[in-house]
Amino acid sequence: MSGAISGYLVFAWSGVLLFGLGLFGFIAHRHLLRRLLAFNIMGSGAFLVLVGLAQDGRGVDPVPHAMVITGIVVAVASTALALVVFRRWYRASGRTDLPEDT
Amino acid sequence: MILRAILAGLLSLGVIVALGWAVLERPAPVENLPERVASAMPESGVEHPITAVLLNFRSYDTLLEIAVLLLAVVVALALREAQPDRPEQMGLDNPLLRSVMAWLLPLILVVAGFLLWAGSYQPGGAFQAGSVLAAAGVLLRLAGAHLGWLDNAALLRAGLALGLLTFIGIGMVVMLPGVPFLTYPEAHAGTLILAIELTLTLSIGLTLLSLFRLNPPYADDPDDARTQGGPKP
Amino acid sequence: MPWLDLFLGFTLCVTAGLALIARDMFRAVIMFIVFGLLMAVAWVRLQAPDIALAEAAIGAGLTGVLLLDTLGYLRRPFGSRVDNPDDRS
Amino acid sequence: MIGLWSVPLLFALPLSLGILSLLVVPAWRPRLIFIGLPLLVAASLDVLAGLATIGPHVYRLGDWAAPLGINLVVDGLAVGMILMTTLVTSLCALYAWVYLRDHPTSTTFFWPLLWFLWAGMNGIWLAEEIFNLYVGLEVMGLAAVGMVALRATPQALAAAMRYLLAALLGSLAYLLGVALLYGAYGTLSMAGLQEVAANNATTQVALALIILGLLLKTALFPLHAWLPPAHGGALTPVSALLSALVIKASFYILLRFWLVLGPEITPEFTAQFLGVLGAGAVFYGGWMAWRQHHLKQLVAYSTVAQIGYLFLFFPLVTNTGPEAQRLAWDGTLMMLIAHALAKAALFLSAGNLILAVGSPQISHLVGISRFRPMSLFSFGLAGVSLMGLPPSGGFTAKWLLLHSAILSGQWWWLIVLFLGGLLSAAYIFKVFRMSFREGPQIDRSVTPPLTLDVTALILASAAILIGLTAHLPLHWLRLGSVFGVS
Amino acid sequence: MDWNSLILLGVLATSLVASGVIFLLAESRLVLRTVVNLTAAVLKLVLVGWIVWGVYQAIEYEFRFTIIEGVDFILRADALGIMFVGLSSLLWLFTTIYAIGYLEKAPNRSRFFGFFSLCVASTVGIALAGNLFTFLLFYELLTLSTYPLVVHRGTRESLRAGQVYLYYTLGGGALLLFGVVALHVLIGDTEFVPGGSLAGLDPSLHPMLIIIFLMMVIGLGVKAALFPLHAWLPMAMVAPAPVSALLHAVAVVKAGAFGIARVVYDVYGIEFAQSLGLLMPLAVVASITIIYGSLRALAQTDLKKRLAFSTVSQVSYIVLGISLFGPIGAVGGLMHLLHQGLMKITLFFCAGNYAETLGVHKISELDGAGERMPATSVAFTLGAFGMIGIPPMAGFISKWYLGIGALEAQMNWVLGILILSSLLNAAYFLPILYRIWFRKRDRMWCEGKVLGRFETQASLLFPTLFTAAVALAAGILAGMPFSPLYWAELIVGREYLQ
Amino acid sequence: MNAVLAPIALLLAPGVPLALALLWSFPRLRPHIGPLAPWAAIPALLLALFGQPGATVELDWLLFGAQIGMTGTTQVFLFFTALIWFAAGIHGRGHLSKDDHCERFCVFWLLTLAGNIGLILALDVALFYTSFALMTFAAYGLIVHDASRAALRAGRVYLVLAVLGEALILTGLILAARATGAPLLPMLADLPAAIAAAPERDLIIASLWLGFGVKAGLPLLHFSLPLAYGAAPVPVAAALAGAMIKAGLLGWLVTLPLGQAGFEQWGTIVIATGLIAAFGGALIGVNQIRPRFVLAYSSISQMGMVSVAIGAWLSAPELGPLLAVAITIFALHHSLAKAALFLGTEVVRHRTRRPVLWLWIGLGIPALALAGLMPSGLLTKTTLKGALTAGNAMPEVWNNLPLLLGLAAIGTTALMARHLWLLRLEAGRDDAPPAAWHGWALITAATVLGVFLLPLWGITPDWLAGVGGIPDALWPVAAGLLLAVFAWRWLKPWPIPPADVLVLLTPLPGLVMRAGQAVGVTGPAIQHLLRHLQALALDRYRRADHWIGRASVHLWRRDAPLLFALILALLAAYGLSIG
Repeated sequence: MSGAISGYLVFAWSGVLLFGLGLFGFIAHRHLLRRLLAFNIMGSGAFLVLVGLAQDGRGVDPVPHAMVITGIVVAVASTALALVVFRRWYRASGRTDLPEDT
Repeated sequence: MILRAILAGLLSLGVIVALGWAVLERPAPVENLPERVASAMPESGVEHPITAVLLNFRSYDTLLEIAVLLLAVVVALALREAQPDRPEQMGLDNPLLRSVMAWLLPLILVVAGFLLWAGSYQPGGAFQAGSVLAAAGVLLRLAGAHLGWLDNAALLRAGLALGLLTFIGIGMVVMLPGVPFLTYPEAHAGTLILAIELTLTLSIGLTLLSLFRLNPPYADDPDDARTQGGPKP
Repeated sequence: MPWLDLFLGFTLCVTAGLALIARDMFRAVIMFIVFGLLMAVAWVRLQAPDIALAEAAIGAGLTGVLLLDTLGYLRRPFGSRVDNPDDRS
Repeated sequence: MIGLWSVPLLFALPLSLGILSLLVVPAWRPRLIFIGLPLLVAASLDVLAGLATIGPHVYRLGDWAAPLGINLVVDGLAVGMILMTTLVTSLCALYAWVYLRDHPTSTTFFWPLLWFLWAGMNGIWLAEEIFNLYVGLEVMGLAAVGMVALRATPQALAAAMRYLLAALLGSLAYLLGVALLYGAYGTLSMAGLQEVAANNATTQVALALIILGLLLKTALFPLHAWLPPAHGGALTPVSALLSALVIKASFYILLRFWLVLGPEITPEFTAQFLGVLGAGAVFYGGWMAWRQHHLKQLVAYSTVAQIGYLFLFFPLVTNTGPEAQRLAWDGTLMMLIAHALAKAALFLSAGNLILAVGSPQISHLVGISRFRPMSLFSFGLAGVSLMGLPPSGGFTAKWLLLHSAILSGQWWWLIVLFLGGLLSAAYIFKVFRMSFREGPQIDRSVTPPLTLDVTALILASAAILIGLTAHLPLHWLRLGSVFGVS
Repeated sequence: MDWNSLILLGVLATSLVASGVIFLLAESRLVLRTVVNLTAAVLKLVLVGWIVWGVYQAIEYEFRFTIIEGVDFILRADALGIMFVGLSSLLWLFTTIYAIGYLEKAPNRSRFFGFFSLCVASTVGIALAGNLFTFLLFYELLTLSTYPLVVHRGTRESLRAGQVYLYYTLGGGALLLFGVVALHVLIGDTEFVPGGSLAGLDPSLHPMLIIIFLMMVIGLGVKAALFPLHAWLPMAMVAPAPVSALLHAVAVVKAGAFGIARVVYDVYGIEFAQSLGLLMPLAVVASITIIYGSLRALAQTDLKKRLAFSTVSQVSYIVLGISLFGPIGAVGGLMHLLHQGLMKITLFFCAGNYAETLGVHKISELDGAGERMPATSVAFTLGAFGMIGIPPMAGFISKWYLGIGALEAQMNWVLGILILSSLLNAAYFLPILYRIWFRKRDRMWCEGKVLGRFETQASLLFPTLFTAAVALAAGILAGMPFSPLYWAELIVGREYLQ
Repeated sequence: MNAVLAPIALLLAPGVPLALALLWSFPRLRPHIGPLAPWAAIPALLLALFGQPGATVELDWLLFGAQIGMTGTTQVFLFFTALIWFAAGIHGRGHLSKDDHCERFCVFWLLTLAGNIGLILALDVALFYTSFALMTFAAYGLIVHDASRAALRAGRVYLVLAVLGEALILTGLILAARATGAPLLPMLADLPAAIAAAPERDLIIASLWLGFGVKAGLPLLHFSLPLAYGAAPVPVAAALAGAMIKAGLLGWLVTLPLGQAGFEQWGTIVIATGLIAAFGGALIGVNQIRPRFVLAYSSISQMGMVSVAIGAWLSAPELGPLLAVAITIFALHHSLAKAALFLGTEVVRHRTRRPVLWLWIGLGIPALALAGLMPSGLLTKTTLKGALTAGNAMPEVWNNLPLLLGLAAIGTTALMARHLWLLRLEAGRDDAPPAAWHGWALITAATVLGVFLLPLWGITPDWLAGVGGIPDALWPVAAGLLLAVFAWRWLKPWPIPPADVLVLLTPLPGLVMRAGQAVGVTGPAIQHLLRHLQALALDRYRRADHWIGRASVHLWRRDAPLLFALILALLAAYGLSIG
């Protein structure tokens, strides 16, 4: 196996770990901003897995690249949306977490 | 809380293990999509494969993706109207930043244009350019610059809508000869894609900027909120 | 150069972890921006410069700015709350 | 070529209208439905005509073949869902047109969100591609979140936030599953996957992730916590849309996955496990619904319960005979459609009742039957379908599921269906009981506009009628699926 | 689709359409509502009369369409079904008239009459159902349409009764559903065929068939108020009198009994059911119910409650007749379907008249009612005699056939049950009659309403008298063509000759 | 009477009273029906006098298809029944027109009459039973007519027994009908043969014997009679004692397997009970203190004698023809005489200026007739005796039957003497309707002359034997009179209440009653105690019912879904395990 190829796989593995870390954060935290951070980290993990796995053994693949770009845009849109809702929520209730979570 | 953390830890550990297992056991793929992309590249109208995938082969995904972005803005608009803020008062109003901005802004615009233009044959494209544009907007805002035309709701919304409308419109117009949606004729594919990218860049930039701008400002006082609140029925 | 990749992957994980466990929200967001930049590097390593650009501009940049802005919002002196204030955060 | 225009119109038109409604002044936003609805109805019918004339087919967007480009699948299932969506959404839109008049202008943002939601749903129904499904899910999900947040009350915002988090987590899990599948098989097309997918660890894990993600989005017990506040707290037409259609989308994707990968790959254990979760949903949701004091919360928990029925599909089609499988398929789809119609009707009529008494409390409905018989009648008709009593779509569905359960020898699902029906009866009749009660008379009850009642009634009647004429829709729905030949 | 199938739909539609129209009418449209009600009822009666004549001449009436593959919606008029239709449409007319008078100033009449018509529509549907599926459809519809009637008064008590009613009927309905589905799994669409369609099945399936039979009979037994499943019926007494009349005489309990008849005769076939050993237990349950109901009735002090337990007892005569293996018992059971309906509706009308005119609900308050309301009391007397089985009332005819049928079926003990039941019936009815006729009035009656020239409102009195007269005539003129006896014999002739 | 008239007459006989009763439903006609009521029996009377036996009318539409007609025997029954009703009606015109409840009385009268005539004319089981029931239940209305406490009690006892009797009869008839060839359209004529062949024949006979025995005053079932006769208005009592009691007899005659071999045991039982009734009735009767009770026990006693004849018929089928004649004559004789006696009890109370002697002669005639000294009595006794001794057909044990009957006749004489004595005490007490004596006179005349009409119905008794029987008839009368004359001074009546057995049947109240009487507590206190006990029992029953109701509702209300689910699970699991 050439270094580049295993490099792809390394990133896939990192993606797996990132996803796991993000998941942990997503569940363990109650602060909504942290959860959003965690969500973004999870997303990054998923993108890494997508590209890393796809390219491992096959070389550069533009399709997952396009998918990841789409994914990033979707993620930022979601994050932005979440922040909008969050800020409105915070303004309304003064809380940074969700009421049922305590 | 502890319990929750333990649970979360166990769960993520499980997911990691499962994923690791899946990665290890993964079979060798049968389908070779890059090859298909490569062979279809000549018909795509662009030279950069990623742009081809994004705006030709899988342009439908991109179309929906723009919709997602737009959606976020719609929600932000809706919420702002539902919980009216006073006009923004934001900005550090820092003279240094302003003067830096005066330098930086043309540069950013140039970069954005380059990214857009470059997108057809090398890395870059509408998203990158759009986000650079948005970054400029954000900086301006942080600098306390008042972008008057952004307060013109109709104009702003037109700008927001432009990209997606153009996208759909072109997708529809090309159907006239009796081909499916989004089938660009080979001869004009490049031009059409560029047109789409151009409008998309603008829209994406505006969208991202709007997302930033539509958040509640740092400070507002109740009086203002009452008197200057959005159009209540 | 798998070692570089490995290191990069490791750093990614560490920054992500720091972003997640940082006690201070501000630090967490900063770590996240750093994470985003590292991700951009990783994308370059994955021969995906387009994504790298997008990640840097959107993932790290815009998201980071949005988060920071929100963070500032959380720290502002409150003018008013729509509902009764609840001091827990 | 039939459907050449109508298929893309199904998502392009709502998208365009969504944008247009952003551009026009708030007062004009609702009026776009009078352009949109006829066109979309026409497009849906044209798609149906296409299905009828040329059978199940594939629409190649951009004229690119499957693994490279994105294809849309026009088979019985998709067309069925499209028609259901068109019907329900049209009526909800009409309802909202009247309902939102008395609401603040901010709620006119309902309209762009509605169009985006519609586009997202139609996109999902037509999608043949697993990544495309992801994007579709996001469009639909974010639009739905926006709709929930529309009220901008703290409760609504919290519900929206919770919903958003669940939706995002679900999407990510799904996306990761997609990533694994693409990594393993190099294709995103379902048809392609069907050819190459094999039973191995990667597929299993990917499927597990996808299923988990979709379960979260479908709000299957015990992942349902986000649903009741979101569906119960939203504006009435929003609740109707969300409960009737939106959660169906993720189930639909599961169904599609099962069609592609399921029969060979889904292990018996998973199938039974999903069934057990479904049973749990039926019991827990029913029980919780019965305990609610708010009318719309009750209806929302009813959704939690009814979702459970859909998941009986999996145990009933796994390792059972072809006849049992066909019946399970028919029953599940019937349940899906009947629930969509009935639940929309239920939410709309609940909204009418709330409007009439001016309070969401069930206990304030005392004696309302005297004043709002029609709202109550729609509520009752829809309730009939939910309870699975004849003659209604719910009944036909239950009949088919029972048939399948007996044929496959899994008698324990009978108990689920049995108690589920009784629990539904318990909570539906809880409302009725109150409305029949002759207490201290309410001296005034607001009379909602007729349109509100009529739309609810049409939906409720549709839920009943679909049961009586079930063989037609079921026949169409089988087209293009593995059961199409029977 | 020819006229013969359309007329079936017409019979169903008359009350369905009436129901829809009435729902839409405003509460204040009294005249229009009455006109719609009566027109529909009369129209239905005419159509039913037409069909009766046709069925008599062995014309086939059938309407069907497919619901789901392998499951059809079938309406068919056969002798058994049309008998039930005839009963319900006739009594519907009278109950409607009665109810119009009874609820003259009550609230929620639109709702009431709407569900009332719906209830009749479902009864007619049950009667005309050509297969188990269609039967089930209307059977459940009946549950739904009667619930609002039961809770009509909206008091705590009636709501509670409604709840119990629902628990029972929905539970039973679900069991029935399972039975029907299981049967479907075995043999597909189960059309009602004289002589049944299961006899040819493989013997290894017989235990399964027994279980299915149990499920269906438990399901149907809830409505038919068979012994352990009867408790809802007396509770449902809180409903207004016309509703009780309808529940007890026409709709609910009859639907159950009729369903059992269908299952035994047209699904299993009497001979096959006998060979499976199903009839004997059914007869035992019916007998227990007969005695139990009577014993409970004896203890009731409330007039309507006593009548309710009497229904528990009397409806089981029908089931008993069905479970007697032999044509004569069958005739007796089927005939009692009509007889009990006529007699019991008379009794409930009378109870309603007493309650409405004199404000009397307790038996102990009836002293001297005969002098104040002679016509009502005569009707009550006729009904009560019929229940006891004193000739020449209709009840005697049933009892005679049941007795002979029991002997023919070698079940002599049934005769003992019949006699014992008669005695118990006498024990709880005769004291009432005694009070009505021979005791002096010892209290002031709260005379609630302004009355016309009769002892009570004409719309309350005449239906009562008419049903009483019909119940009497059904006994005296049993030998006439188109009498219940005649029709029951026609049915049995057609069922047994298969 | 020709073929056209006969069916019409047959229909009119029960039809006229029934039609009048129906017309009563029209309030406007009611005042006119009362006066007509006594005459409602006339068609039947005319039919009995001029009709020919054998004519039948089929009424397909009625019940399962009824048939009415006359036989020789039933014609005699019809005659005296109609006559008694007619006479009683005339006697009771006051009740029928002036009473408080005269309208009610009128309709019950007509219905009872219709039932009585109907059951005589019925040829098929259903109509017979229907008419019987009609008569039975309508008569209740007559008995409790004056709504006094005694009348109500009598009515209650009567009703309970009547219901039991009806139930027994129904049992017997259904069982018997099933044994005939046409169980759904059984004819009375087919019953005896069918019963003889039926497997449950003993059950059938027992049911029918006891069932009709309620009417016919069978020992231990008789106690409603004295109460009813005592409490009912006099014309009603006359009809009850004269006509309706014979309905029970007719029931025996038409349903029991008379003339079929193989019923010796039954014969023995019937004879034995008959004798018990004959003697017991006399013994209890002479202790009564009211004339009507005396007459009632006399009826029981007399019916006992008829029972002996029936029993003999069962024991010795070959005596059938002779016994049939004897029983018919007996029935005719006894009913007319008894009716006359009952009507007399009221006539005698009249404060009247008529010659007392004539009145007492008139009162004595039926008494003498019963004692056996008038033509009818003589004929009855001799015919019966002749029949019983004919050809030594009777079993050995019963050789002394004539003697026993003679001894019973002593009792009859004593009863009559007691009756007249008691009557004397009541004479001229109060007012009565002026026309009442017409009916009495008519029936008294019929008592004397009725027997001579027998040839009209084809019964030609042995008149000479009757004359020859005078010596035989004399000694019991003489003995009875002697007994009466000597005994009445020192014989202090035992306090046997009229409803003797009823008191014994319910031991606890009976004991309480006795105890009460012993310590001097009577009447209201005991009544109160009894009420209390009854209320207590009822309360217990109701409470038990309440708990059962609650338990069942509770069980099913709370857990109905689970229970149903359990049933379902069990059935489904079992079903799938085997299938």
